[in-house]
Amino acid sequence: MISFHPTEDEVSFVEVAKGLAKDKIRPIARNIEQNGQVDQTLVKEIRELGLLSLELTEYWKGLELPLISQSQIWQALAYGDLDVVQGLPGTGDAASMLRLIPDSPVLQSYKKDVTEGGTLAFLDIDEHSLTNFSVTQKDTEYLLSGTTEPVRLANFADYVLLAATASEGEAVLLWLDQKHHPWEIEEGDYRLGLIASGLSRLTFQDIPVSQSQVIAKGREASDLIKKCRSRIRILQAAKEVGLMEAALDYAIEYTAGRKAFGKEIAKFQGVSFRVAEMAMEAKAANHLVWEAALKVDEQDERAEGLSLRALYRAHRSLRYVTDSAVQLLGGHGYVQEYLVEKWMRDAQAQVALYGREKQMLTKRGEQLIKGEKEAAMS
Amino acid sequence: MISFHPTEDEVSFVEVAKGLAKDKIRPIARNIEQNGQVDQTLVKEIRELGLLSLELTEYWKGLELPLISQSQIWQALAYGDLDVVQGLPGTGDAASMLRLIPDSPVLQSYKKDVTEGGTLAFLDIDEHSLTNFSVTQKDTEYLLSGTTEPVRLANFADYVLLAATASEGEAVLLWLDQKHHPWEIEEGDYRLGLIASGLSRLTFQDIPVSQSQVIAKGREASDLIKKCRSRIRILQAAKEVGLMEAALDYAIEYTAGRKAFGKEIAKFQGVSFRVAEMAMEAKAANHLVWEAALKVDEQDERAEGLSLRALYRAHRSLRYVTDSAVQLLGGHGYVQEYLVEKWMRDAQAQVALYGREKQMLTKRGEQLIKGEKEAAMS
Amino acid sequence: MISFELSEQQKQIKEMTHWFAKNEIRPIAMEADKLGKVPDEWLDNVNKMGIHLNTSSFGGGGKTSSKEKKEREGNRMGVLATEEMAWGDPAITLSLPGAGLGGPPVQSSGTPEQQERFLSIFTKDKPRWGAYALTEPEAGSDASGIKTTAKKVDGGYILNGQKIFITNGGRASWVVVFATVDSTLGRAGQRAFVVEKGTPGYSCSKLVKKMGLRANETAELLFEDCFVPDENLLGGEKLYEASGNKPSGFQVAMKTFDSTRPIVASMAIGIARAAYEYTLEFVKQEYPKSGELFRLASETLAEAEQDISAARLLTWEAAWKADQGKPNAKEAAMCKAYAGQISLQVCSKCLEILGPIGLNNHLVEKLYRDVKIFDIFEGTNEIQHLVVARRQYAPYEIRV
Amino acid sequence: MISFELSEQQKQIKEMTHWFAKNEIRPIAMEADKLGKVPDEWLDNVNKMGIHLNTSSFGGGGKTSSKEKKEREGNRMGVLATEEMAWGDPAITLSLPGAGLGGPPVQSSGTPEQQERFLSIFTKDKPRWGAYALTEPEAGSDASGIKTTAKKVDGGYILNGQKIFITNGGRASWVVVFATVDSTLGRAGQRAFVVEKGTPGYSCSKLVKKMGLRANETAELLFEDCFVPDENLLGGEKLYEASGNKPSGFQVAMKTFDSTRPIVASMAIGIARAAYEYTLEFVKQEYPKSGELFRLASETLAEAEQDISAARLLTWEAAWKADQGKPNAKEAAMCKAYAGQISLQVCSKCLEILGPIGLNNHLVEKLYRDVKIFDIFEGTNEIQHLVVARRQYAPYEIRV
Repeated sequence: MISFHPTEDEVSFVEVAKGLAKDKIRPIARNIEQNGQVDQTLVKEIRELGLLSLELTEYWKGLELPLISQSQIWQALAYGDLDVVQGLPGTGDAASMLRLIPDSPVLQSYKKDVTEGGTLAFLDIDEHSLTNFSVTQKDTEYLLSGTTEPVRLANFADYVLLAATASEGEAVLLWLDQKHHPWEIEEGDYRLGLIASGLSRLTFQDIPVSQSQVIAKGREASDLIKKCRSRIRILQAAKEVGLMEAALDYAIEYTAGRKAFGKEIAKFQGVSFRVAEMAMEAKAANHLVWEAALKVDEQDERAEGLSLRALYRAHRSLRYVTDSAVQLLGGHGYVQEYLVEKWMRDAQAQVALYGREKQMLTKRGEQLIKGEKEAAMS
Repeated sequence: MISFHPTEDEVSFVEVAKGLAKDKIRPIARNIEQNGQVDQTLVKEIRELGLLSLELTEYWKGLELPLISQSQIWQALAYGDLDVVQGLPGTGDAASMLRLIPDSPVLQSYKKDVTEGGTLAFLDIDEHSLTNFSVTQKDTEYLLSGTTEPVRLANFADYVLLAATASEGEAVLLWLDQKHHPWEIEEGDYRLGLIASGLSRLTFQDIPVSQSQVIAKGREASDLIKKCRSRIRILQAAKEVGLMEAALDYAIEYTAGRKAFGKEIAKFQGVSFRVAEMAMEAKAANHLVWEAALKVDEQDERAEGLSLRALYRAHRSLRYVTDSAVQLLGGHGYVQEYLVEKWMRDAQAQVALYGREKQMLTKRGEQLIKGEKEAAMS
Repeated sequence: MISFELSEQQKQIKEMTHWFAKNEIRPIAMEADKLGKVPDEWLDNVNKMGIHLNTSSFGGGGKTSSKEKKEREGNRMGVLATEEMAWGDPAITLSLPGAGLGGPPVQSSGTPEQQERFLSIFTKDKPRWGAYALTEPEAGSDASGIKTTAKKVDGGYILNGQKIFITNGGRASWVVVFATVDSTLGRAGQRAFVVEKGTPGYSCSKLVKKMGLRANETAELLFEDCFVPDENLLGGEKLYEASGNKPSGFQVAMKTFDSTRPIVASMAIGIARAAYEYTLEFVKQEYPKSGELFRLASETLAEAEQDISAARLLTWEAAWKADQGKPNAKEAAMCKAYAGQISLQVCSKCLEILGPIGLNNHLVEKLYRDVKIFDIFEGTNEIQHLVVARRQYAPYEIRV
Repeated sequence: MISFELSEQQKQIKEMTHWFAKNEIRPIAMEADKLGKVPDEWLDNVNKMGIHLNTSSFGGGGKTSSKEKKEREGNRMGVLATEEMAWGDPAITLSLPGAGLGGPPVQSSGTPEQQERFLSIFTKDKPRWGAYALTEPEAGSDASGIKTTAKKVDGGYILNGQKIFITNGGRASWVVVFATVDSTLGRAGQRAFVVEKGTPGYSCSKLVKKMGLRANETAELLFEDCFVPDENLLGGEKLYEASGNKPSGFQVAMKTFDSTRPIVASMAIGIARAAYEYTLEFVKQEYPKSGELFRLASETLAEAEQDISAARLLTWEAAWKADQGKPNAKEAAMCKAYAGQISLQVCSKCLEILGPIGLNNHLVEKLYRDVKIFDIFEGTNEIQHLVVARRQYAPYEIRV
């Protein structure tokens, strides 16, 4: 039955998350950006509430929530501030892979460390990466060399989960441990946004990785990577919706409360029209994200396609809504006394990190024309 | 010196054309659409003013005006009604080819007929045509078979100028005469727009064309076709700008003169904003068209690229402006008592006929990345 | 639980209406557009089958008897069914016999006697229509600026005024007409009447030609000293006296919008989907399988598909809220604005994909002509934006 | 004759400014953004070279002496030069010594004595700035709603009020301040004053941190019982008495907009072009030469290129009109609105092409942060639309 009613559990979770967002996250978001890192008290509180292990299975001491629930919770958290949410340590995007491979023998020895607060970066070297990073198969080992694109949490990571195509064209999924597979963190210069999210490029100088670190390869690996990407797309898109809602409400409150030319800004030509447009964009993105989440939860074969279109739309709407919020605040939107300028920067950094809009759209279109399966093969 | 001053000649021409547009064309545009053909009195008047031979050389008894002048004149004429302008008989799009090959021996025997009012259709079978039309080389002849896409003036044509790639991959430019190369006019069902422009698909059933009808082939033909396309793009884009200006003025007059909710429609949220946007779109398209026209006139090597972007932009702006005009008239915009519904239909038919927006854009982009020459080769 | 799966009943109505749209409506779509009308024989047959344009009739016949037990889902059924029907053809859908847009006001505000009198006429013996007359030449769809007057006289009212853009207005057996008893009272002075065909002073002055929806009748109605008896005042005198003039004719009109806008939105969605599916098939058959044209089509179709889905989900939410008995004015305006906007874009982009070939007797060009009105009637796109913005600013007590 | 070719003089100024932008400005762009200021030494050097931000200084030194013979082209020179400079870096360009936005009002409305006094201070001994203070905390860039008061006293005026978002406001030697002598008079009550640094009661209360343009100073100015002598009333009392109060301070501000908006537009264009060119180079070097990514980049770059060209041509038209002495308010608003809008889109789309790599120390992210303000200051995009619409409706005598 078509319904937009969240479950009682979801309502409770969202209430907690939204409370955190408003009372704990947003007030210190500007500070956190300046420090370049989320402060430990906040991390501790969020961790203790279980919000860092929503995606993880019981094996990883997680709550193993369906994506539809997680989407709502991340949305609520990101309502506080996207940068802070993206800067939370822990399993990050790698959580989705851990969920898919809870019992991989490779990971057993890391269980304690990971569940007690180790931070993971997920390096997904897809075919369109514009770097010279390579994974070369050599006898039974893989040799890693080169520099990755900037990745979230890379700055803080103890471990790296690496998804890549190895030299002979086979997909491979590797677990890297900073102690045994030392990487260098490039001293970067990040000014645009998501400043506290640990963005970094990692450099590997001919680092060998033995078979014991191989989680999967070949068809198994590429299937896992594909599934994992769908989950990540949805979780990221949900966070983007949360930021949209924040920016929308912020702009409404501002334009309702201030006057120009003797009347409330809200009443000006173009202002209320734009507010309506922002509200519609946020809603449209929200619903597409929820739909994709439901399809993944149902293991529907269209899940991948729906995750592509959800994130495409979230990106596009996010750029529009955050830009509009700045525009509606006028000159005040551009200065750091208000949060919208930060959100517009965070938004642009977010969409730069998580996939090109046109590429997602074209990929989805290919599925539509050729059929999901045929497109996957091509 | 950067200047937006038309010459005195241009001013005079435009004045005449605009007068025709307002006094002679627009008042009977709806009638002409119903008849499916421009009436002969109007054609005669326009022909006598020399407006049907602006593009032609002296050899063809034309005025051989530069494109920058022609653009302004067509713009002014199309201000009356695009469908009527597109339905004017004569050399049509083929005029641009005639200009490029004034002294082709193939055409000599047709000179009298063409200059005295014969009508030409230009069939440009480009690589992206979605039809089964083919030109097969057989010994010294070419064999035409299949059905073309719908083409303007095809319904009224005495002659066809055919540009195509023959079976062996070589470009060829042929002159066809209805008497010797009989084609069939498909009984079509055109309801969208440009109803009076003689739209038709032509069917050729294994029609042989002898060497004597070959105007050019190979490199020579492909160079001519390329140049001809640039000219046509600009002339068509200029007409589109004319229609935009018509729709803009029409919508302004309407919204200034009518009231709703007790005040002029013009004063409503969104209305004046949209009018401004329409005005900007029309202006932007206008300037890009003029710039492209100037470059062709100067035989600048960037002319082709600029013609692509001018027509791309004209298409996009035309769709926006005509749609907006209907929107601003509200329910009245949708009924045939007003002209805007017709113009929105004509606009959509026009852009469907003259090149896909995304394709033009991609082609232009390829030139930008690879360099104009390299892109032309690829 | 959030779910976008259809219930069994919803699936059924969707399948049934789709079957009908595909096999009965679509085959005559192009022809009806050319004729400028839906063939009478076809209408007669359809009427005999009991197919009506009436949101309640989409319910599948079974009226929910035990309210407590069963969740109300009429609005969701309505939008699901309407999308399918419009997918078949919107002009024919709008021409289906039944109360049409006149149904909701009679149902929501009519007295039991009126409901019986006006809604029971849609029987199988011959096709009949109801209509809804709000718009006037000067006011647009401005419900608050009605100029048609209703002068109280003994036993009834005398109506004078003109109404335009009335769907099925010429053939309607009755029409819900909005008029004002005293224009100085503003909204409080408004009343809704049901005027029956044949009433002296009531006439159809014109049928208008349109860009699209050509098979559907759009009429201008004239009221010249037209006497309407008291019993045709919608809801009776009591409705307007009750609770301090609150449920005036204006309220009736507004309430109607909240339930008709999602229906209008789903028509636009059905049209866009028809254009999209037609074009997808065309691309599968006629386009190369790689290269420039292929990518162009991929990107364009993917954009269309997600826009259609987004519009549909917005519409479902508005319908779901209505079923829940929650206020849905914002959602109704959103889905109408969004669907109206993207459906035109989808049709336009599909025509780009079809290229010149699309001009000649291809369904999509007709859909393009049909769809534009969906961004205008039942409140223009601009009005919908205003409604949304008003709800957004409501917590701050600012009226934009 | 319509022509988009540059004259010899125009070519020269373009080449000269481009050379400067490329070799002097661009190399320090990223560093200055990081520092949050333009290095003093650099400013000193540049000032010694005689490079100022002053539309008239772009004229190349030679004042047009024989008006009849030579077509005025200062405005076209101005926009050409500004595009090049902003291409180098907009924050540094705005920080260049000179009268800045304060120049045009002094030049257009100042008495000869004032012009001499205020414009002659920009000498090579040390860098100096002028500034322009219109915006107030409550009113936005609403020139008609100024709250800063100017009370006439013996020998001058007492100013009280606050101004925000003042470019180079902290370091300026003087600032053109708009204030009202009587707010009940509306626009007719407005006056423009030149307030000099060090005037008692005049202070810079804050330097604000911004999303971008971080190397450029943005100040809040405070006027507390600040006495300004009569001779600093811009244009003198006569200007405001003349022709029935017509050329009030409001007119001064508006006139300024007509010449500064094309300048602001060309800055936005310069920024967009910088992002576009940077990204085009990146694509040439880093992207595959065919396939999906290549087509994505082709389409995006082509879109950017045509938008930039369209914006430039609109700007040229506005400048050309000004040079011709024709009213150009509509064109000035158009180019400002259009350039402000597309330049952000261009930067955003370029970042999409760069992908994650673009986040780390690439010029485009800085340009993206810089460019947003160009759609806001000197009148927001919304205001520009209104100005355009007003001109469109002017023939019908309707004020929207």
